[in-house]
Amino acid sequence: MAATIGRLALAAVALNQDEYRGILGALGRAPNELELGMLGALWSEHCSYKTSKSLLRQLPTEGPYVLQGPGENAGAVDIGDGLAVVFKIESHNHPSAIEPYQGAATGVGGILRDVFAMGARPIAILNALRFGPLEGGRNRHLFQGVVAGIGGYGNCFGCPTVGGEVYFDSGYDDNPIVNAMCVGLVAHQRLRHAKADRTGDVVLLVGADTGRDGIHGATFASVEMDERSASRRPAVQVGNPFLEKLLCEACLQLNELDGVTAIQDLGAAGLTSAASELAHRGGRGIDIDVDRVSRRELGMSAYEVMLSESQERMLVVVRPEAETAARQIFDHFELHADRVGNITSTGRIRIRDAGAVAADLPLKTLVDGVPLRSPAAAFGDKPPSPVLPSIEEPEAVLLDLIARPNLRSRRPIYRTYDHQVQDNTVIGPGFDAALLRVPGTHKALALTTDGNPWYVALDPYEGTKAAVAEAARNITCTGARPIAVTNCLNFGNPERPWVFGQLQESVRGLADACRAFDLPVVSGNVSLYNETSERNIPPTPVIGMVGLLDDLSARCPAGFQEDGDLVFLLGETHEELAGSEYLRMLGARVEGRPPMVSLEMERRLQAGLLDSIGRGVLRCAHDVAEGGLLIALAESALFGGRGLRCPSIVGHVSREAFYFGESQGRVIVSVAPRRVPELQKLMAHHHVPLYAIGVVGGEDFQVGSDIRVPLDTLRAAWETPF
Amino acid sequence: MYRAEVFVTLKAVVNDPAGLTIRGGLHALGFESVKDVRAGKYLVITVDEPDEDHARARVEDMAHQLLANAVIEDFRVELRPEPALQSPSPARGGGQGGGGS
Amino acid sequence: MYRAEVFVTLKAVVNDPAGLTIRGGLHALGFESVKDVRAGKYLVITVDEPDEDHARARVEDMAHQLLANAVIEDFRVELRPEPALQSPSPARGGGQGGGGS
Amino acid sequence: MRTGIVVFPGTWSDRDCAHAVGEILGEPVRYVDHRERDLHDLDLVILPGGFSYGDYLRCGALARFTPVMEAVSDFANRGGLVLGICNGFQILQEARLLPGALLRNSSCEFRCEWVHLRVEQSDSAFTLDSRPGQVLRIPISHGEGNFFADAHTLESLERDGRVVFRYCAPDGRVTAAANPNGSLRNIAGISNPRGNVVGMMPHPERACEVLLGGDDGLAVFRSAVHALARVPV
Ligand SMILES: Nc1ncnc2c1ncn2[C@@H]1O[C@H](COP(=O)(O)OP(=O)(O)O)[C@@H](O)[C@H]1O
Ligand SMILES: [Mg+2]
Repeated sequence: MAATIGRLALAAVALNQDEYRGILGALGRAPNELELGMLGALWSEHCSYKTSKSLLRQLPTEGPYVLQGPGENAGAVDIGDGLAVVFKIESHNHPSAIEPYQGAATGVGGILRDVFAMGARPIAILNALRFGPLEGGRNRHLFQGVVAGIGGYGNCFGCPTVGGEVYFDSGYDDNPIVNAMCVGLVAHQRLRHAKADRTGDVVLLVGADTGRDGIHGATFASVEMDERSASRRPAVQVGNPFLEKLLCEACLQLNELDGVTAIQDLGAAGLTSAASELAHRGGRGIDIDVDRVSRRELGMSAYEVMLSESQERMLVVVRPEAETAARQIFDHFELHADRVGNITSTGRIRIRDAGAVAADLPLKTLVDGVPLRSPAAAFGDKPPSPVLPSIEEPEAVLLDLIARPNLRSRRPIYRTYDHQVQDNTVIGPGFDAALLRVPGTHKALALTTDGNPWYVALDPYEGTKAAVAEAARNITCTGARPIAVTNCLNFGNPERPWVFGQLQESVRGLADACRAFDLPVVSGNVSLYNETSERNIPPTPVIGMVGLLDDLSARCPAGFQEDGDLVFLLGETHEELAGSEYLRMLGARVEGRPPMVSLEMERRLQAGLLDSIGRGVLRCAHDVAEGGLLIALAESALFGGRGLRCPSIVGHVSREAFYFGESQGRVIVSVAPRRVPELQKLMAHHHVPLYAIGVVGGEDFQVGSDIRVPLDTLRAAWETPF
Repeated sequence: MYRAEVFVTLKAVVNDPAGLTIRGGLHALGFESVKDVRAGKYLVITVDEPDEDHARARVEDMAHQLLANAVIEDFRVELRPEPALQSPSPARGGGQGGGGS
Repeated sequence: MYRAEVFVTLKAVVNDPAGLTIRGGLHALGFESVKDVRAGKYLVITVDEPDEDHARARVEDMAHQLLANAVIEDFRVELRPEPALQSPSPARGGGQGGGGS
Repeated sequence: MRTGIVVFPGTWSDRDCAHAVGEILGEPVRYVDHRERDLHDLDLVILPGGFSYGDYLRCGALARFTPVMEAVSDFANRGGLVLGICNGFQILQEARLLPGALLRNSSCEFRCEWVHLRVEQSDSAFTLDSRPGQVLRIPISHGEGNFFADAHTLESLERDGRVVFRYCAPDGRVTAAANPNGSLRNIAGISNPRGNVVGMMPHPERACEVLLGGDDGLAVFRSAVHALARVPV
């Protein structure tokens, strides 16, 4: 038995000597080339979560309504009426850095498959994007390509893209973040699990032919990008949303069929990962005959077939007697299906090639055997807050601020996404959270993604808490109650202690916040090694959240609705400017203590908000986020097409912090004058501070003697194109 | 086996938004000598036909019926005797995800 | 004035959903001798350059920078001295019939 | 009104159309597979939006050769009502049931947004319920909706009153700014000479409920009901 192996051979599959020794121990022999390739792929960070797994154990994943927590293709939560909402978020950062259009498109394709593999019909797509400033390097090219790719895939597939977020910061120069979230609906009894638990079942590979796409993409996403990656670079995958649409419809029909045991998408590490996870989850084994796999190219080796990441493929496991019925469905959709193997009772994956056994591995080793890593962690100390310049001309500041790429209207982006198809979009993109009707009920789902990167950069624990709080607040502003969380943890190279420290703190913040709000984390994804030539991205956790509104007619818009309505600020403003867009605009370094979230205050605020929306007291509610109070007020004015008159407003903080600080736990609301006493009573009851801000109406946006701009001027600044 | 190249172009009277956008992009990149850009399609079709005449006739038929839309497009067909190596025919004949059956 | 033709094709190893779907469509229409279809772009670029060498160099530059995506595509440039008659550059920048009334 | 909604591979507005006609208008609806050849049980055939065959090659080019399109053409010639929405409009043009073609949007971008349409004539089966000059608010969602026809065709469309909808400002003025895609003369929808076949780029099925932003699209489907009541097919 070979005790050592060339460093190059190991580097090619991104394993280290310790891991290799583990393999030798488990197998009692040296793996052959194919086996080593399969192990390398499944033991990659991307597939095995070897660095993050022990941290993720802190997350609350259970709750009375959770039907499926992490561990499956997507999480599922009961929403009543016999229905479940199924959702997950996933990153496609590395592929998008290389080829933005196809990278983003196939990211959307991958997350759609995760959802319909669960038996759910995809009803919405969201995305969280981060780029370097548009003026620099390839950033504009990446931005345009990614946005076009997201639209290109979702529009053709026919799933509305209803929300997301885009931020720009030089920390993402040439290293964009592209996270896609998909939400689906399914009847409880139709919820699928990708678990092949019946020996003798037939394994069908359906959809696209297998080509030499992205071989070792999983490994590739698990090491930093450097000059070497040019040679390691996987052929970029070109997505086929049309084929995916047919696959989806076929899988949904298949889901109604008796005798279908499991459906599993092929994603990272292709057939190797899909086949072994399916069988391992079901406590079985699996035999695969690579000769039976239809190929796009001639001369592909077993290695290439097993590790190809060709898109738009699914594995379907059926009882032998159901194969004919399954094939009828595939034929109807003109889909090609190969019978590539069957489920065994061996607990092993066996690959046959030209009649001979080409690989034979215990699934326990392959799927679960990787030694977990716990790298050293270091924690940055928190520098003091920066010295604040004072504002000379608030009006000019407001107009400049609202035109900033991080704050201006996202309409030029989302109008290229079909956000209406399927006829459920009640509140589309552009507001706090999207609201989708649940067909056949009076209910609606509120959907959002959030993650302010600057707060996390300043303090990963507080920043991640803030991201959860903000997501929940966005959902609550529509009147819906947050019910569950998915998350994507985008970080740099965890082998650098400060990066691992960021990850550790961030997960702790995520866990604490989710516990405080009683929100189970039902799915997620971790993307590490977002590092280019020693430059690591800012730590970027992205929170995807789903809320439930029981009665659609009780929803609350974000824009001012009626002239004469009174506007209030709910929540507490502190002297907090660090991490704000205002300071970045002034060219200040991002330093200091980010806005702090009091989870207790935040809970009270959201309870009070839900209570008052539920009683029909509010005419509008809008979360105060990046840019601060004046930006939130300006947005509600622009959303509603109505002006605002505020007498001079001051808090007990500096004018800068009051106007442009980003203290958390704040929402602006508008109320009809006669309902003000009710609002006051409710807020007193929930112990939420309430400040009178002004009156809706007129053609201007007016704040004391500081600001008086016509709404049209404000709109022109806000609608600055990208 | 023949390799046919089909060039499909928009008729001159038809506005070409893609061409205009590309021209704009080239100007923005500093390629100021670009006067005009027309965007079309380039299809490389490998056909198994006995001789050049048959191959050409078949491909022209395809272009008339499907590949070009006479309302807005013109086309041109060029033939080469052998299939280029970079375009191996796939293992099986069936199209992916169907075709207009 | 030169007229450059740029042919942009997907690399042979890259999946070509359009080509596969068109092949399916041709088969359905009865063109069974079609073995393979690859779909690419065909760009006709009129450049005002002093000589052929300059013209070619400029257009290859454009292809590298904008017209082709080196990660998934290959390209080829061919030059003709005068703009061909079948593709005259439009009389005005915006092309005909643009913009709506 | 017995309505058939054709489903091509890649179609996605089929379910939205079924919702609008079946659930909101309460008319009987069935899906028609692209391989079907018999439409005699139907009064109205809708070719819905989507990306049939991925819109590869050209939008609608491959769908046009499916068996159902022969049946649609016979059905139209017999006077049956046919409505092509978005991709369905593109298919009707490829099938030469309607003239012209739809090019890439002049912005070269996909556009999903609410637009205003001026009803140009109330003779078509799908505008009977509207008055000429009336403004409807209906969303578009397409990357290739830039209407083109040669000068001669355009003149005859205008002369024969076959321009059904034009993109306009909220007050009904037909302006360049109101044109979302570069369509010639702001044309958003046209009909055949008989008025029983209409193609339009906007999606009326998305504008049938106030909850979803507006219900002006109902006029399009209601007109069909009334057209059928008026002229027995
Ligand atoms: N940050 C996280 N929080 C919660 N669950 C996670 C997280 N990251 C990954 N998971 C879960 O781990 C499992 C494996 O994830 P992944 O490899 O991305 O799944 P897939 O192969 O279906 O794309 C999934 O069930 C996913 O939901
Ligand atoms: Mg999966």
